[in-house]
Amino acid sequence: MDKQLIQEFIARRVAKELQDGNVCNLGIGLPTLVANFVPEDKTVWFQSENGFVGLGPTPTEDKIDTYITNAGGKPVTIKTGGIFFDSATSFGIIRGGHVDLTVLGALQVDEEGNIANYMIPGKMVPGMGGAMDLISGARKVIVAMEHTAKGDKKILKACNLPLTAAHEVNLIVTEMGVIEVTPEGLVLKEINPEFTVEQVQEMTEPTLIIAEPLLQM
Amino acid sequence: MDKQLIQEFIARRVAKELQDGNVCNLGIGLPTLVANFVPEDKTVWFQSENGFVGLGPTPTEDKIDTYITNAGGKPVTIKTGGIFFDSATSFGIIRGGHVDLTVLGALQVDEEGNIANYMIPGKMVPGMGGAMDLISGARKVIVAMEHTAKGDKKILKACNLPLTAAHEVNLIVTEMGVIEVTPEGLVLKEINPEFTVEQVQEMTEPTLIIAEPLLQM
Amino acid sequence: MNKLISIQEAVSKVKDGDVVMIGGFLGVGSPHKMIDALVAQGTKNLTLICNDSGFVDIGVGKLVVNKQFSKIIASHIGTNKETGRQMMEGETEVVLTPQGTLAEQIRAACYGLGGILTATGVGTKVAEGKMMIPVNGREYLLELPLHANVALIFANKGDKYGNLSYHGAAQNFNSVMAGAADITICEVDEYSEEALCPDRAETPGVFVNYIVKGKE
Amino acid sequence: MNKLISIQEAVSKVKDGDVVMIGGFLGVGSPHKMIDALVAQGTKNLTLICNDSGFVDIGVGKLVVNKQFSKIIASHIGTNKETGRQMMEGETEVVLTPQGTLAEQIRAACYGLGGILTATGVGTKVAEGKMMIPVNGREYLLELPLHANVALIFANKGDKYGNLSYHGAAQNFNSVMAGAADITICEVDEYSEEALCPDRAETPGVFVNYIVKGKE
Repeated sequence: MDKQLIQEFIARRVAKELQDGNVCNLGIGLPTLVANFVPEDKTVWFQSENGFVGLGPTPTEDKIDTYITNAGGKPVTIKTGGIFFDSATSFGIIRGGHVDLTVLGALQVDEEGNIANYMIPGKMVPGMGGAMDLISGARKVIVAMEHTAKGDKKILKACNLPLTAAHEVNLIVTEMGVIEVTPEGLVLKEINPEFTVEQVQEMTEPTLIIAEPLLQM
Repeated sequence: MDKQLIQEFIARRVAKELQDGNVCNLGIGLPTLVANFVPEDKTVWFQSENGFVGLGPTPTEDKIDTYITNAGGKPVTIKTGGIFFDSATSFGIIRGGHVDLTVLGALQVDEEGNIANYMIPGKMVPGMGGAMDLISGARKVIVAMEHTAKGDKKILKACNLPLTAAHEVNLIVTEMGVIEVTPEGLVLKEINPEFTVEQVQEMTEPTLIIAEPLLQM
Repeated sequence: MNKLISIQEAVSKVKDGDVVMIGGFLGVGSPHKMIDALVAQGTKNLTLICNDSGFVDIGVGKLVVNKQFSKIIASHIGTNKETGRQMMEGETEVVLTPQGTLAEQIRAACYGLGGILTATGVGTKVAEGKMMIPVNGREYLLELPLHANVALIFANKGDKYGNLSYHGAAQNFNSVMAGAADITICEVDEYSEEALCPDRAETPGVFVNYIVKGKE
Repeated sequence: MNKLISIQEAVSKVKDGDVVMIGGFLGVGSPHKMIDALVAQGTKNLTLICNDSGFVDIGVGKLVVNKQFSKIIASHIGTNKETGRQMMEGETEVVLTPQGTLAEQIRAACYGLGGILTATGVGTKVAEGKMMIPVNGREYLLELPLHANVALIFANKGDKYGNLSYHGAAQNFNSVMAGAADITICEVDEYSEEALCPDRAETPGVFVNYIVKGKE
């Protein structure tokens, strides 16, 4: 699979986690693609941390409202039933557990559910934005990422980059499989049939617990 | 003077403390009368802790809106330029120092600026409502009260009733005089010419510092 | 996605022993129809979180008279003699809290804060047993979040998505309580199938689980 | 009582060495005219409190490029390479703060709170040097208020009393910053001599000292 297909494959699988009525916040990059795969029978509300619930698709050129933008500053729309609010309310929603699900990318995740996704020491640090709040506050945290970075493992025994949050990740979805973070360790619950369990394990630092039955992704 | 005249006399003097543009919160009873004596050349905004700035007079029967009420639940009006908000904002305004002036009654005040005005042990305690917030949060706290209660002193060396707030009172206005709370003690700044300094001191427990010049109320 | 339910269904979500937040200020902006239905339902041993305890015949005061609370957390109970009687005779536990602290405690529960530091109550009985934390040379009380099982609130208008808007002083504790409970139910004077204006509605539907019609 | 002043007069209130809060989110809902005037005024050694540092040619980013800040407190600086360069080369101190924490810290200053407890940042670099306070078995960070000398904010509409209302996502940090500084100045797209509707305006004029017209 090429990069785009891999990302769509991951996003499509993440979208299956969405429940009807869920409030969901998607990180930039790959996680944003999840919005394209919401099941038709489900209403999902996307939250935009710059101040609204009901994030809708990009408008056509003639429908652009310069004050209706997403957290990346790009023009978007608001769905019927959505509502705008200030940053304090926006993060009250996030930190108070009113976001059912957040989907984010990561540099590293570990078997304790720790996540590092905002800085590499020595490199320019862009800042955590709303990521720390989202990971600490959302009811369910899903990491959606490619399983490795240029061959380097990203799912580790212990993150060695500065953490964005400790013990908060619930699920990891990659092109190889779906891994749940449990008190016993990482449980491989689903596998992409293009790979073997051994191949997934080889690309994962901690020893995976293999769910029985192990489902196909 | 009968009770009503005494109260109006006190309220009229308190009103002289109002500056143009001030945001002011008046407690129930005597303090409420201050609104009747706002100098005509000054705009003063009265805050109602149940959720608005711009408290206006009682409406005529046909203009009553059951949702526009004061902190006592009675129908009032909102002035042009006023605005409604929730209780958190209302107390943000109070606690954040955005109320320039609060005027309250008291059971006791002392020379340290302590005030007791919400409970008498053994008696039914109605609760502090917003009084503790107002006294702690307002920039200037004025106690407006009759100098004594049935002959008992109310201005004491140290309050013996449970405090509403410690070290917060700035000014005490009674029918006998105007007393400022200073680090050196209570300073009698103005006196009602119907009384002598000796008479005021007799009705006041701590020794008063007499301002020079001592002005007439 | 329609959040509209009946008043009966709404109050049936309140169970014996629950902590219940109820909006309103001396009955103004209270969810009166839900209060009446809760009186009829007779659910007992409730803990009330409310600005005040209303009047004997208005607002939450009716629930006090019906002896449905074992504990009341409020800033003021002076307008309802029955609350005072129950407190003095030890029938009901009453916790008196400064109004602004109460608002922040409720908001903290909704907003996921572990608590807030306030100067209100320092040096008074309110400070007893609470942690004092000095910040920049001033002492503050640590006040903890107040969370409920069910919040019964009121709004003048609400849409089927749960977005709410208010008129006059009806907002008071209602918008603060929305989202501070496991279940938030809002009674509205005016219910709309159409969405409220996203710029002008005050309370996001995210904080509201159910809507009931207060005027039929 | 009219709070309307000129843009020149507005930015003249910002002095060398001041702490300045500026509203907006990646330039959306920023007070652009006041920012341009502050660039022209050239006031230096400012501390910026803002969600982000904008872009090199949009929003507060222009002030960064003009080297007017000695310190920047923001949640994100990744969209402005000049901020990163100044940080890496030690020219400007940058304090990165989680966005929700930043909002609460600013609100705490406006609301007179001594601080707030948050779980955000626990177990990360953000927690370094901060007081940890356990509440009901969970650890929280104590985050302190962020106050400024001047807050420069934006609203879509404002009246002569200083009441403000917003459209779309322009509200962001603007309504949070109103009142969190000694002086709050709001730039509006639409200025009204008539009072905004008291039910529908979002920011009370109490929090706003001055209004400037952003569109002439």
